[in-house]
Amino acid sequence: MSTRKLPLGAVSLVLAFGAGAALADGPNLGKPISPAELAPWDITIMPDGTGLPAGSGTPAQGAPVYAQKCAACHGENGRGGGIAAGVIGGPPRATLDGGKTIPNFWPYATTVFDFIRRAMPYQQPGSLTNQEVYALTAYILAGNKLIAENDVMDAQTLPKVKMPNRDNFIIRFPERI
Amino acid sequence: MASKQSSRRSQEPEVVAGNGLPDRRALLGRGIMFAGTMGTGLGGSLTGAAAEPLVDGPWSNEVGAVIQPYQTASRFEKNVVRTVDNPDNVPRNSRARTPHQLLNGIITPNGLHFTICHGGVPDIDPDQHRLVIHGLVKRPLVFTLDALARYPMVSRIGFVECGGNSAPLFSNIALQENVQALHGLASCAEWSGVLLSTLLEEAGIDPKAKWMICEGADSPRLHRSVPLAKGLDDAMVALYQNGERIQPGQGYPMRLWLPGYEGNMNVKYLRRVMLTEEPAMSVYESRTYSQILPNGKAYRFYFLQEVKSFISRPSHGLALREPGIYEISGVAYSGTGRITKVMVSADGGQSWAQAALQDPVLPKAFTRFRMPWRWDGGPAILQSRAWDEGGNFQPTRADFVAMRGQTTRPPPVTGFPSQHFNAITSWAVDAKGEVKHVYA
Amino acid sequence: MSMRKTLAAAVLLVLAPGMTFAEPPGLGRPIGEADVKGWDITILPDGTNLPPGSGTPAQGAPIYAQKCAVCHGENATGGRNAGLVGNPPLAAGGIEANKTIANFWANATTLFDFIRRAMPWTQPRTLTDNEVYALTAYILALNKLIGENDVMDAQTLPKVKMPNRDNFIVRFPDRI
Amino acid sequence: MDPAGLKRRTKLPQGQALTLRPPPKKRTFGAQIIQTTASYRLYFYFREKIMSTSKRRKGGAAAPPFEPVAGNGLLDRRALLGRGIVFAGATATSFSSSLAGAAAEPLKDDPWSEAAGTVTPVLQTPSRFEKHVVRTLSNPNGEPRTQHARTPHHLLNGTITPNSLHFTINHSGIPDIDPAQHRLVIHGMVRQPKVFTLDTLARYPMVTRQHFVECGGNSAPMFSKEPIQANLQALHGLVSSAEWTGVLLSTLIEETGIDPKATWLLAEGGDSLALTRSVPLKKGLDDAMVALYQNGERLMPGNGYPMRLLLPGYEGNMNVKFLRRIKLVDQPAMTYYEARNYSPLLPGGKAYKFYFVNEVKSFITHPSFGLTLKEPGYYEISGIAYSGSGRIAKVMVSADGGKSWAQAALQGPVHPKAFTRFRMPWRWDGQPVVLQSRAWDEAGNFQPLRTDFVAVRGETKTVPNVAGFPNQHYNSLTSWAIDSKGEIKHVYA
Repeated sequence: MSTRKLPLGAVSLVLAFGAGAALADGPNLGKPISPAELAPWDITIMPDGTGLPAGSGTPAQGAPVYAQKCAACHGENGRGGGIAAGVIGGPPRATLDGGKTIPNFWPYATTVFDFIRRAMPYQQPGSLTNQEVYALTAYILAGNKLIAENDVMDAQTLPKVKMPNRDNFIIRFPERI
Repeated sequence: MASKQSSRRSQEPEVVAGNGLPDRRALLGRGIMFAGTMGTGLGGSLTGAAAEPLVDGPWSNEVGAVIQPYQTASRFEKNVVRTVDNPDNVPRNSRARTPHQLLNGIITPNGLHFTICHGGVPDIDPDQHRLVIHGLVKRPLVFTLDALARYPMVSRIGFVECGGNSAPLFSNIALQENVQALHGLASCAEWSGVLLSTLLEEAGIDPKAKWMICEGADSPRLHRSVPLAKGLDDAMVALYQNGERIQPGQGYPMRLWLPGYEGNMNVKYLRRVMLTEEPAMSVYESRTYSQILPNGKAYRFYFLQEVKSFISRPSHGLALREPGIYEISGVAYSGTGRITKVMVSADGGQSWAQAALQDPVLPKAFTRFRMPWRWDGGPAILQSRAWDEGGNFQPTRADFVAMRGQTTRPPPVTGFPSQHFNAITSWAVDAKGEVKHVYA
Repeated sequence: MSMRKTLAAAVLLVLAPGMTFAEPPGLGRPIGEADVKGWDITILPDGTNLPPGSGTPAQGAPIYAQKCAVCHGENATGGRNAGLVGNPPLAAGGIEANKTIANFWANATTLFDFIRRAMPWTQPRTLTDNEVYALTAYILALNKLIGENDVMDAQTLPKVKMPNRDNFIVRFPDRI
Repeated sequence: MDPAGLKRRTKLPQGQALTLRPPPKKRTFGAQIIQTTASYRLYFYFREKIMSTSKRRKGGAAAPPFEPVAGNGLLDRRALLGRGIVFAGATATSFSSSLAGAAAEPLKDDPWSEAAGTVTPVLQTPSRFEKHVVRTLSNPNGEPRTQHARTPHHLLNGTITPNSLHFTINHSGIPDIDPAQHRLVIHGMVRQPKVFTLDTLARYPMVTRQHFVECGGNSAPMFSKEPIQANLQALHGLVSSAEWTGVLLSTLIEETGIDPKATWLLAEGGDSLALTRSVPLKKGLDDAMVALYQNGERLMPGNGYPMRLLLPGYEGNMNVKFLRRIKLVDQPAMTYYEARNYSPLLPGGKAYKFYFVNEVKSFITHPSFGLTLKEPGYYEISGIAYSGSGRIAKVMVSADGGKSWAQAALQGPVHPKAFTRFRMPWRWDGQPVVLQSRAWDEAGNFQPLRTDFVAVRGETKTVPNVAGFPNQHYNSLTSWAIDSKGEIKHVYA
């Protein structure tokens, strides 16, 4: 039962989406946290090397770590053939038929470190020490002839590695950056 | 990829459509109350035989089953499922595709929403989960789910589409696959949650900040760099999907939702947003979601899912049993905003008719288009082409391939030669009513 | 890749509710009314569609005992399921008064229709039309709405005057 | 007065809050009140898009003058208007942390971040942590009587009810219908009776609409003379909202031809009770639909698979499930359901018949009974409003049992005869309050206060069983009383 009466000149306030909304006088239920407490989650490595931890590694140190923890999926000597793609070698140019590799496509070497540390090995991500990640990074970069066999990868040297395909990108929608 | 076109005349397709598509004015009026016109023209099926006498089905003569707390589809619909490409959870990505050919309307039911996981589906305890906002902010903050539940929320219907959806159409030869295999990595739901800007502004944004590094709590800790501008626009920390809490495959207990942006950026299991001046160039934005061009260069930061449409019925795998009236139906959507027009052709693009759009037409959401079609039994090629309110429109496949390239040999249908394919899809109907996937 | 061009104001052709297509598919298969009989079991208040046959309260009693008492109780006074007799005054009961056949139902034909269509609950549509007439007569008689030896058939059933027939208000006349 | 000009002292709370997922066991939430000295400017960032129908109908009437800030902490609805300033430079001190001041504990990787997850299934189901989000059943063992499953509105958000949680009422269980054998026959006062199969209907032009379906008896526990202490699911669970897709009934009836003498249509289901309702032909030719899809997938068995009648805005029982037959007639059949059950009694002994319309109604989904508030501070009052007569025009919310009201924000787009989500920012100061919502629809109808409703429709003499149906078509207000410990009771106010 609802009584009918003069239709109200009510303006209903319609909540549109697509609008940023913050309530200065809002819930403010976010709890402050210090950088120190954040550290375990703050694992992003920036292209300029920001975030790279202490430690270092050489290709030679990386080889045994690779054999023990990576070869099962990525194949002997990083050549693939397992259930995952290879990490060393591959076609000279990346094409639509496949073959985006670290040497022929990845623009930054720091991404190799970041991804290995955060996501590898697949079943126990985050289980590698920083030393092991530097060593594996060095091993892969050397395997792809991007650094010399006895170069040492650390927080200073890794960002300086010049990846061949770095300047080969176009921003699709500049106005959206 | 939207190419600029100056002259309009050359592009506007011929409106009166051939091959059984009625003049669009036929769509406008309400059917005439033809109490009197039972002409043979509207004869029943070819056989014309009267229906046999009606008899009670067995289900009408017995008490039915008991209602369950969480109801599921009829056993006669058990084929309406997602196709999964990693059923044994082998250590690699796993994807589940939405069966568009079996669905209707614009809402994808939660059980059938597409899923891509890069480290399996995590089993996250919502009471332990935390969302941290830090970096170039005045005060780094941590939010619990209980806290977010008290914030002002918004609800919005919108699609999520993988940047690599429709990738099989980069194949140089049309793969004989159905619409689920070709376009199954896109779905549409009503998302409810807290606008990200609400939380960013509570943390206090440092004017130097230009990017947000958004990271998930899944095993690969998937992270993507998102322009801060998008964060302050319509980005949402989504908590509900079609009314209930988000499904595990869509990011339970919370995900980032960037209406109109490629799926991978809509980080699932969101646990961290770090404001920075520069993008992190994660493996996903520097390698995976960076599309190679024929000239050897590659796109970066594509972000936007551009205007796209495909016919879901009739389509490959749904044979037409007899000539007569059919409804051509499909979905159109654009990351730029609302769909303004969808044209349908039954003769491979020689002539077009404007389809009806089901209202309400919402921005950055699926829009259902419908076109009645009288199939005369002869061969036909069905195509749909969409325009959005930004003036963008779907390119023909030829124009698209000229700009973006294609493979030199047919890839596996579950492969991703490249991403951001939004050209026209064509279905060829033969005289027996079988539907093939073709390039036309 | 999407082409961007200046569009004349695109006519947004929107499927408004109620809009259908001028040329309907015409895919319904014709069927004779006779062939629908198997399903056409609805009895209208004026008796339309009442089948041939008849029944008396006396004929109904044994059928009730055998097929109905298990749920509705001895002599229809109620058991696991509701009773079918009783005539408490509605006004006294307020809004949750017990609506019985005698004090509430407007049409006796509804009783025949529901028994034939839905009873017994576990094997609907297993009673013969004569059995349904007999049960209808039995229940009407128990409620003193017809005489003990009245015969219920297609002619007499619609004429049964239910006490509460004129006690209803149409809530939204404009929607009828 | 624009919000920016509003200067007032507000308390800024900190700490845990109303939980999103109240598992069955009661969970209470601690509270600290932080007194802050700084005054605040109220600025909110929802960009308002005034697209309400009332404005369109009124030819662009100016927004009414600023609503008074309602009592008990309802924040000024204009707080939801306009986009405030990005306060990049806002003073940090004003955001003091919780009393304890303790920062969040140090973060560590959780177990799910350190191991690969589980397999992706072909058909997704919710997380195991959400297994309590289910429908409550009135007859779980399938005894020979009606079964009801009620929607858990207090655990949901937005306007769409997921298919698995859509309410269901089945009078003789759920029939297991083979779609290949199911038939829809349209006959009676037609030119040519016709039979349709699912394959043929799939080729008809279809429409898609978002509509609620509500049992005529939903909210029946509110007829009790004393407020029953039960949650929203128990009180208002027999209503849900979905996106329905199907063929307009008018398309099919026009194909069979309509005898001008026909004024009603009988709709009958394929269930064992062959449930039948009489429907005015005018509704059949308006927006009635033979629905085939529910939120994109085929109908759930409990909601009528393989096809059902959908009469937007009309009581659920008339939306005949498992639809197998439409007969055009010149009089209503007065079937058992319309003659007895869905014919609500009035106090004087008379009864309504042909009630049909589910009238304008709203209820607050959270905070609500069973969802305890852990501490004072900011909360969003949120709920659902809907009307069988069209779009919701306005929803008012009160936090002091109706003494003062403020207008809530409606989540756009607002559809006719469909759920509309309303939201109201609220600051609870920890004192006892009574929350209420009241809705208006575009036709000018509005929810009556309970006293007015009971005066016309009556109430029970004794407190009935919460699962019972003392009467139908209750659409008055629902009130939640929150005590100083944050416990929420159902009250009449």
